[in-house]
Amino acid sequence: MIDQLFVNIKQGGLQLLGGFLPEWAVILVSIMMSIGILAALGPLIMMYLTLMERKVVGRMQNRIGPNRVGKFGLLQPLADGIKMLTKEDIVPVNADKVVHFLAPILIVVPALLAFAVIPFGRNMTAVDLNIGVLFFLAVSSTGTLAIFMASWSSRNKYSLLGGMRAVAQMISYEVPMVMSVVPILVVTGTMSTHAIVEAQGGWGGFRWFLFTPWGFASAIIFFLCGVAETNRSPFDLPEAESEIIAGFHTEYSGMKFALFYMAEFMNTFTICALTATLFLGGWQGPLLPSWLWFFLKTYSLIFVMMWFRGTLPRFRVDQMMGLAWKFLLPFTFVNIGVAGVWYFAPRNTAAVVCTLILAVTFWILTKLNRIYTPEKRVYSFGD
Amino acid sequence: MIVPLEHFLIFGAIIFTIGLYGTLVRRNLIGVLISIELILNSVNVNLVAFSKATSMAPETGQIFAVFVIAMAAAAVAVGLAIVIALYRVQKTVLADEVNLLKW
Amino acid sequence: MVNQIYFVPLLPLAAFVVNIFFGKKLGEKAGWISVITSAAACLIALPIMFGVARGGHFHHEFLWLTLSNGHALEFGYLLDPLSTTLLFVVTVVGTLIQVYATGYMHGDPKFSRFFAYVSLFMAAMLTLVIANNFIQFFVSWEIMGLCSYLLIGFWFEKDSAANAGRKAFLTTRIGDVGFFIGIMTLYVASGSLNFRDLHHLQPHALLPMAALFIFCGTIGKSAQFPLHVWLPDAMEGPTPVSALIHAATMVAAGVYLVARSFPLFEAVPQAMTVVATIGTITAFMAAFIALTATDIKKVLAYSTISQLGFMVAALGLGGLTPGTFHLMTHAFFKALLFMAAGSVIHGTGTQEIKELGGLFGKMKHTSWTFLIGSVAIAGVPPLSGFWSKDEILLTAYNSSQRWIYWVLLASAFMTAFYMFRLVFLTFFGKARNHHIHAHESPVNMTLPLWVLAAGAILLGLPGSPFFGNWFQNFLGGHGEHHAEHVINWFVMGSSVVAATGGILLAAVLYLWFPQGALKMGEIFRPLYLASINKLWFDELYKRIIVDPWQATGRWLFAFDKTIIDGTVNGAGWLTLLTSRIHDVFDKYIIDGLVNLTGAVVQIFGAFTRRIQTGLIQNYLLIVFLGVLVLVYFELK
Amino acid sequence: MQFAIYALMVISVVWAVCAVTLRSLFHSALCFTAVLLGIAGIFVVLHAEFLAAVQVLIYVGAVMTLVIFAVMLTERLTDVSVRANNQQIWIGLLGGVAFLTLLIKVILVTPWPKHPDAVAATVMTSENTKHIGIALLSQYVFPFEVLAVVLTAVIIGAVVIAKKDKPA
Repeated sequence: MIDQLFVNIKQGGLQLLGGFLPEWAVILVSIMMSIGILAALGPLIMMYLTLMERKVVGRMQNRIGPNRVGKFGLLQPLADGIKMLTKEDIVPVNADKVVHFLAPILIVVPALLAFAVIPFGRNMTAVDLNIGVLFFLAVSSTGTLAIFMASWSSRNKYSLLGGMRAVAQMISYEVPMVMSVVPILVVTGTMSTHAIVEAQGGWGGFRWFLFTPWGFASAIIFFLCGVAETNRSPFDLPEAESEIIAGFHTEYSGMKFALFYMAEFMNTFTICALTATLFLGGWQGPLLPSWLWFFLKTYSLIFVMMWFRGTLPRFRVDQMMGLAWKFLLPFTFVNIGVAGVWYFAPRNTAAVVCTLILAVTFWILTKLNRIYTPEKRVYSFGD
Repeated sequence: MIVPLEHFLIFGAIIFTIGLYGTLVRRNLIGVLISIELILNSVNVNLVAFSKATSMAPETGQIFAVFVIAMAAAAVAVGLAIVIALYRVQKTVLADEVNLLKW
Repeated sequence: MVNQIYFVPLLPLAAFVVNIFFGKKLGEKAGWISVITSAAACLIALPIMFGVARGGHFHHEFLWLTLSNGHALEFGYLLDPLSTTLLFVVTVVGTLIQVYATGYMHGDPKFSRFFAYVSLFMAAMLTLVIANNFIQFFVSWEIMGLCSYLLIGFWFEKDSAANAGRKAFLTTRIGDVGFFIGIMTLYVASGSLNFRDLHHLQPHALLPMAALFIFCGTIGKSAQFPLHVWLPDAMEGPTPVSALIHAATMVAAGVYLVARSFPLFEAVPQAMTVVATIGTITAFMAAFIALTATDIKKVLAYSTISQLGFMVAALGLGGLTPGTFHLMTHAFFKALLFMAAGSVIHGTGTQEIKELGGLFGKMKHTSWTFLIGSVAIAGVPPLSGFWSKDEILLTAYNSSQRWIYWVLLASAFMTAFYMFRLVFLTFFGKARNHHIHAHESPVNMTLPLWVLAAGAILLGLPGSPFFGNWFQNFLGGHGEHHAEHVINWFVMGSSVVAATGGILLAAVLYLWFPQGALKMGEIFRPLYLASINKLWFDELYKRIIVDPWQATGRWLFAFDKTIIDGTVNGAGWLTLLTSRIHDVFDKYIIDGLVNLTGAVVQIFGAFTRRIQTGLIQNYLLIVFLGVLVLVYFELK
Repeated sequence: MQFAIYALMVISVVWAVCAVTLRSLFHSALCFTAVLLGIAGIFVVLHAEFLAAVQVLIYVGAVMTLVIFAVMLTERLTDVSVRANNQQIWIGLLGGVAFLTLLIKVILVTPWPKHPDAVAATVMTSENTKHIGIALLSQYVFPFEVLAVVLTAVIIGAVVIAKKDKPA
């Protein structure tokens, strides 16, 4: 009952309308409902993620975090929103006006679109595309363009550098990301997120792909690439305050800046949600209603991301690139092969063999990727 | 289908011609590349439209389209590499400033 | 789950890949990778072997590719008693030999590459063993040939090694071509290449041809009579290779081929006769040559050839079981002998019998194991060699061609003789060369020796009457022999006599009266010469194959030099003469014309070259307009 | 439905025109991206979701990013002085129009095979992607492999061409 709460509400509403509306209108309304819900969900999630992040990081840095506005600072996001809205919107003089204006809008769109294929709970996928995962990847890959527009249009060296970095990084990490999803497609034989979640049901959560050798590997790789895709630390080179002021959104202020921020947080959410969907069995889980399970898993993953931010220092560019191309990519390739083995060989054999192959690959790759250490720097006045 | 095949073909033809025009006229080599991509896309539209409209296996045309897309990506990769090399050597990316091969 | 048999060849393959790519990084660890993989293969194979031993009979095919004529080529495996026996031999012996090799090759600069090759070989051999059709068989057969070539020529810095490798490769190639023709013929004749379809063959005119050509493969691979010359030279390779490839497994593959396609041979009696004859000749001839060889490994090589001859002869006489049985036992004791010999070479640094002697005190393990191996091969009961050889002799005795029995008996006698000649000269007496300070080999070399020695002692028993001829019944689903289940005391006695006689003679000549050997050499001088010169086979081949080519070459050279060159020079002289005349003509008339043309061309070119703008889009535009015009006129 | 298709077509054409006419390369690249998205939409309408996704993923995600990268690398930021088109513009335009008319004429006169697309509509369902996959690995496996080889060659070639040759 609780489980299907929202679904039933929607259905009920539609039946109610069905009484006195023509059929196409009902369909229209249902579509509108889904879209509206998602569109409302995005900003909401974003607002409270900001709060969560500030709290969590605060705790990690032995602070308390916002606690003035409202109880536990629950109204803090609202205050921030109002502040953002009321701020002056500055556009550089010789910026490319149109593009400069379009960029923040275009960066939110893919982030919102990605919500469409996420199964929030049993029967709670907005659109159950039969190419859901591919759709997600495709949409999230378009985000780079918006960043490009932003960095290029605001004629500013730092923005341009940030944009370059961002795009290089996103392109590089997209490849292993896509490749790390392939094993699941190989094993489940479908790309619809809904079906993938269904495939992980039962056995009190032990059918999660996280608990298979290949699944474990891809889960980690996928999550890492996700962190990189969303430009969060330790992969936040594109917006490294200390190196290039704030990267591609240096020249933005007020609501436009807020939009970038929003996009970033929504991406964070979607990435974690998809990780939960693909590897942690999505909304599968005992006792609690499905959507609750889903949000539990997602938010714990988000917490991990924030944990990263609180813990890890930033990568150097060459390290970042090296990780993507020299380690993750070959590993994912091997992983796909392993998934093939898993699919064909009998379980007990496969488990052993897969683990073996992956371990060996890991070992070899770690041996091959020697850490590059720059020669000792000489400071003209330093010594 | 709802829209007759011809309209898709005409659409493809228009895109094709625009691409052709760009290929002939743009000075900037990257612009030329973009135009070529346009041409390839028009081809894709035709392929998919045919595969939908004719009675053969529907995925055939789409597979061709996939191949076309892959080859397009390859073409762009090499083309851009050439453009950048050119830029490094001759400090220009304008097609009509690169005429070392004339008499 | 029997399908995991596929991992058996795949694991060594993985080892090969790892070693070939990361060998340099791994260094001496590479050896253990190979060892572990083949050991794992052995473990995976074991339950399946038990399954087969309990009477199971597994096979599985998957489509490899579909031929244009609709026929399908399948890959897969066929696990019946025969292939299982081979599987057992190859995995066990292979693993042991690799363990041994980690000691033997220690410190070799190309260590990892060696093990890469060995692993590749193991993979190929195992694929061949479980193969269920001729194509798969042939493919892995060729890969084995390649590995053999690479490993014989492993120390290719030595010319002799390189040449030996080339010789082996080319010689076996002759046989392989025959084999392939045979496969084709068989395909034409029976329309299927699957082994299981051989059991219900329709008679066909081409079958004899197919059988004979397929037998060519055996002749080449397991060094039968006309093509046996490569095996002795193959001893240039490292000793583990000689033990693994050129004694235990690869050369046995030829025998396995005949056994595998046995129904085919049964279908054509004349082919059987050929097989039997060739085998017998080989057995006798090789044994005869081995009598006087003075290089440990050469002796062992010739004895290998002779034993293979035994097996082939047995198969030729319709004795599938004896052949296979002898194959198994031989694999064990011959590998043992080779490895012991290798250990001797390792410990003393030489392989010339003349320089060795009196090693018994210095190398305990090696000497004992070598002795055990020799007793086994000589055929002294109750060691393994006795039972299998006795089976073969029995088949020969019961067969229609009784003479084969006597020839084989003689070769058995010679076998015993030369083996013990080797033993006495190497291990007994006193050291002949005092610069050699022999020392025992490390444990990872001696341990496999003892394991194999145990095998050489015990493996005969399952085939012995004590165990009710368990092995024969295990293999004998083919029903072509029932006679030998009753013990034939005459044959058994004769073989024992031959063995002991040989040993005694050797003892007399080389242990008690060391001068006796020389005297024998004096008395039977022609025979001695014949044997010491390997029956002049190499010379013969040189005479009938190599020399004619060279002669032709020389003749052609002479022809070239005198006639062709003469013509050329004459032509040249004429040309000079004519050119004098031409010169004048040229200068004034031709050049004038040419220059005129050039001038004209220049004038026109000055205009036309304007077309060549060098602007790519220009060209494109022109092409496009051309197309446009063409299309237009096409449609109009 | 119908309306959507025509709208997509018109928009795509408009953007395409922009893509080849705009002066600033960056803008034309963006316009071309818009065209790509429009065509992806048309694919969706034609029940080729997989193709649409691939189009977006590869073209918009990778190819266009590369192009824009190249634009940034090669174009000086303030770039209004240089002419965008070469001298052939008029003849090119005329030729193009002529060619277009020719094509359209051909398309209209050709009798295309008509058939009840109920078949197509039924087959073109969620199984579509699976069909593509199967066909790709069974019927078209050879072109597929060749493509793989070609792509590898292209990667290597691109790297070799574009990398700075070391000062020997």
